[in-house]
Amino acid sequence: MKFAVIVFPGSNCDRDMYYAAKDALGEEADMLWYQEANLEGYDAILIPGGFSYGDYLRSGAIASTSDIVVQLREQADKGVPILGVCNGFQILLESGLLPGAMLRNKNLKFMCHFENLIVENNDTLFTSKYEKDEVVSIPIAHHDGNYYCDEETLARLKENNQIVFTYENNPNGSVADIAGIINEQGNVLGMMPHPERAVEAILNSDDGLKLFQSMLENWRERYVAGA
Amino acid sequence: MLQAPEITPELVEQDKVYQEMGLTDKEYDMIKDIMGRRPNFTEIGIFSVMWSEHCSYKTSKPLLKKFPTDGPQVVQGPGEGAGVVDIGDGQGVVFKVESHNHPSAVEPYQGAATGVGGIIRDVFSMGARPIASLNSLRFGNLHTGRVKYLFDEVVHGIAGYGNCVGVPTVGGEVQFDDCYEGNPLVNAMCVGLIDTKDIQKGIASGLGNTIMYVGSKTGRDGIHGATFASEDLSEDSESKRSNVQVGDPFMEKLLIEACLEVIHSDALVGIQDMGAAGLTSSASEMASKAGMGMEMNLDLIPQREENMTAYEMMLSESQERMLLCVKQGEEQEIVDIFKKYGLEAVAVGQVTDDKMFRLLHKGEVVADIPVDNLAEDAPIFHKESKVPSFYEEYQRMPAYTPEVKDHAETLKKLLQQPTIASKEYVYDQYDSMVQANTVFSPGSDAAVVRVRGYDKAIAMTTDCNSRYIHLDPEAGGKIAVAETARNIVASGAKPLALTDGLNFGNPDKPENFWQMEKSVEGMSAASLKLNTPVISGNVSLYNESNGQAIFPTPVVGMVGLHESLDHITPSHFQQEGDLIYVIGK
Amino acid sequence: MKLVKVHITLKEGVLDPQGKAVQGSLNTLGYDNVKEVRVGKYLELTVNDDANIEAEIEEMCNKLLANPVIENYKYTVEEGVAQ
Amino acid sequence: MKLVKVHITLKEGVLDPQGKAVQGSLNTLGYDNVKEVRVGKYLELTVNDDANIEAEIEEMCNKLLANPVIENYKYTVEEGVAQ
Ligand SMILES: Nc1ncnc2c1ncn2[C@@H]1O[C@H](COP(=O)(O)OP(=O)(O)O)[C@@H](O)[C@H]1O
Repeated sequence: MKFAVIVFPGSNCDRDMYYAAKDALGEEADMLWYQEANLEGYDAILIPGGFSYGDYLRSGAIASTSDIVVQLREQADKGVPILGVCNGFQILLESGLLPGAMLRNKNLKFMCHFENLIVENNDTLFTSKYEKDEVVSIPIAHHDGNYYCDEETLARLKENNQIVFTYENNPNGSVADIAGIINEQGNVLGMMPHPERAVEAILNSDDGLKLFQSMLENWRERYVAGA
Repeated sequence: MLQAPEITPELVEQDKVYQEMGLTDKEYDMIKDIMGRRPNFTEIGIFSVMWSEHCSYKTSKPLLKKFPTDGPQVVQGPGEGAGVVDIGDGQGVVFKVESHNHPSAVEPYQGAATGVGGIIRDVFSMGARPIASLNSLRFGNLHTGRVKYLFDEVVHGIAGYGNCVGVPTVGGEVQFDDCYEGNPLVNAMCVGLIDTKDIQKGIASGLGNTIMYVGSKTGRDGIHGATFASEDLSEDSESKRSNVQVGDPFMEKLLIEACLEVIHSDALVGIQDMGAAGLTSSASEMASKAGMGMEMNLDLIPQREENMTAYEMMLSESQERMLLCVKQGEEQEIVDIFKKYGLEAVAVGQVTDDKMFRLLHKGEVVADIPVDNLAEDAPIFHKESKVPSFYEEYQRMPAYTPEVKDHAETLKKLLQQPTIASKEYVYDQYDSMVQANTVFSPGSDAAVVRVRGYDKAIAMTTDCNSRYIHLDPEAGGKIAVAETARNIVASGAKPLALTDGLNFGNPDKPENFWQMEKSVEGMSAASLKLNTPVISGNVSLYNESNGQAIFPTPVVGMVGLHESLDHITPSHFQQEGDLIYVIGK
Repeated sequence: MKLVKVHITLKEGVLDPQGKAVQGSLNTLGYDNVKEVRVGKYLELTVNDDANIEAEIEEMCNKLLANPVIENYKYTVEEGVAQ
Repeated sequence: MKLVKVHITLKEGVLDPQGKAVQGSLNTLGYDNVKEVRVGKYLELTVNDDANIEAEIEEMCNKLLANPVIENYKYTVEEGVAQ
């Protein structure tokens, strides 16, 4: 399986994401500079965390106006799995690939620590190796992780089972304790916590590894087994 | 703002303009001798920053000579942007501590943020990837709104900058004491990882080679920051508003990636960041170190504001700027690398062989100074030292053992002391895990960061109990070094070397100088014994407010090596029933 | 040269954690009469004269400056100082 | 009830990394006529009527709302909607 990691100016979890795919999962991965990237031919696209464009104006806003997002939309429409973590999630929100927006954490501070997440939906390309309602320990590291959407959108998210992860103890004020959501088609996942930082026991948790393994398994089922 | 052309060399002398810049009459006469004429306004400005304590270590150099700096593990001792120790496999760790006390007292967010930015630049300008940051903070007691504000904003600033550049902040310390009320301390340490074959130097060698400028444009920020850092804080510093520099961590992140790419280019000869005294110090030091001279055309300097004078450009402390020496004719290769990151590398001068530091502006020579006198041969002063009477008094006091009636109650009280209490409030705001190598985040004795791809890890910590040093600087200095070493060992690592941040009061007061002397002696003795040489450091003097000096605070930052990941040892109790041993007396 | 002043505010109904915190601090400082605070952004753009300026600003706001999910914007175009 | 509108802007000469990034992005999007962008804050305070309101706002700005070391502020007091 071949992963693309998109690198924006100011991305800083790009290498973490790359190593998660390449070393922890053991698959192929390329880091692609946003201006030169051609997303054609990749089996999955990872949008890493960090501070694209310094998080100036709004987190993810400036990155979401770059040309690569046009390609990203094409791939999303084609059903290619896309995972946006932290700033990657913010970029997906700002570009409209996922609904809602991020506000400042309710305590107005950056926070970085492990949180318990509940797997609300394990019937996705990204979570099939988790149990439903499984509690996993994954670190968060963000300033603007207070997920907001209007009631209508929230109702839709619930109805379509688009809420994939919630916080056991909501740290940031997110609506409905939301930590991660998926699009209606089920191939674009955005989440604030960092699974790529929890892929080896030495990093104090490997609960995030199953997310990447789910992606791999689903890809194999679809393309390798079927072929 | 002072305008260079209006103040003639005669006026500089007559009105003793140099005094406002922090130079003494004696120093002015020395400068006049060196120049063989009266220096003009720009020149005297350049001398004033280069001869400030911050750049020249003019009073501390004799003391720093006492530190042991050698050892088989030392690849690069003091003298470059940061020191380097060997960790096997052709790799080294690069580290240094830097103070940003005065800027943080005036504008705590930006002061702390730019402090972090500065030390990170020191590390990546060596060619190393920054892999961890630590910080050592001192504030007054949390009774006043001002202290709370300083504390909150300093932490915010460190977080705001460090999190954005993507270097995990993995440890540090915070102490609260009345002596820091008007003069908080903000020391930042950065640790980098390098393939030792890639080590870069801040030199401008090779006649005719090109000097290139990269990074943020030059504005009027921080003008005279370096000399300002070498003066007592007085009531009116808050109105010296032009001193405030604003950091741009996004720009720094781009610089890190671009510079770490540029070091692999054969076109690069030398690279240095523009720290305190910006363009002046980086340029003159690069030339002096190489035994060469340099000529720069200031018209070519990228400028953020209009009508900047030569004086302003040379003294500006705008952040996120780097100076490169590049082989003549190969400039385009460098330009192209930076371009990818949206950065402009601009040729601004060349290396000469006359050992002069020559600046042109609008077709005129605005400065022409023997470069060694600015850098390698800046003057050194031997200060008077005197045992303070309070020290003798302390020594005469009988030993005192507090009586504890209720141990549980006393323990609770101790734990409520802000200095002892959990610092989670602080470190939760730092991204301690980015780069996905952090094994022990803040909350342990020493932070541990593994080296990806190898069976080894790096341990690091900062410590200094300034009360001990106040009571007995020599013993306190030893204790500070020993504490860091204990923290490293407790994590399962072998101590390798240390960096120090010497924060003291005004060295012109013999009692203060004595404290410096004795602490350094104590630290040296301990480093020698523990085989942890001093490979880098920083000096911050004049930490006083309203005439009252802080406790002497020589912060020690130490780095150690876990020769195997199996050696990594956590500091908390693991399992019920495990035995507890006490080691030592 | 024109000076464009853009005000970006959170939509009504969107929680404003920053505003809340500022209000809390002001109340703590003794300003009990402050009943609500909303924090927004204020941008000043220096823009070359252009026939379409209003339409362009409108576009910039929609594409980048404001996030329509949570924010409203307003702007004015004034005669700027020639540079 | 009064509506106080506070504008907080960076002092002249102070680097505005945010403004620079926004300008860069607008230029990349094709709005080449945008020559400079400065980003500031805009606050709306709903305040109970009070004789001293101007003096109080002045104080709040100095103490909390603006950072006088690097920022300037301006405000207007308007008749607010009774709540
Ligand atoms: N300013 C800070 N930044 C990051 N971590 C900090 C800071 N202050 C304290 N810590 C962390 O909190 C823990 C406790 O610190 P400290 O009280 O100094 O411990 P000790 O006395 O054991 O050295 C350590 O892991 C330390 O790294």
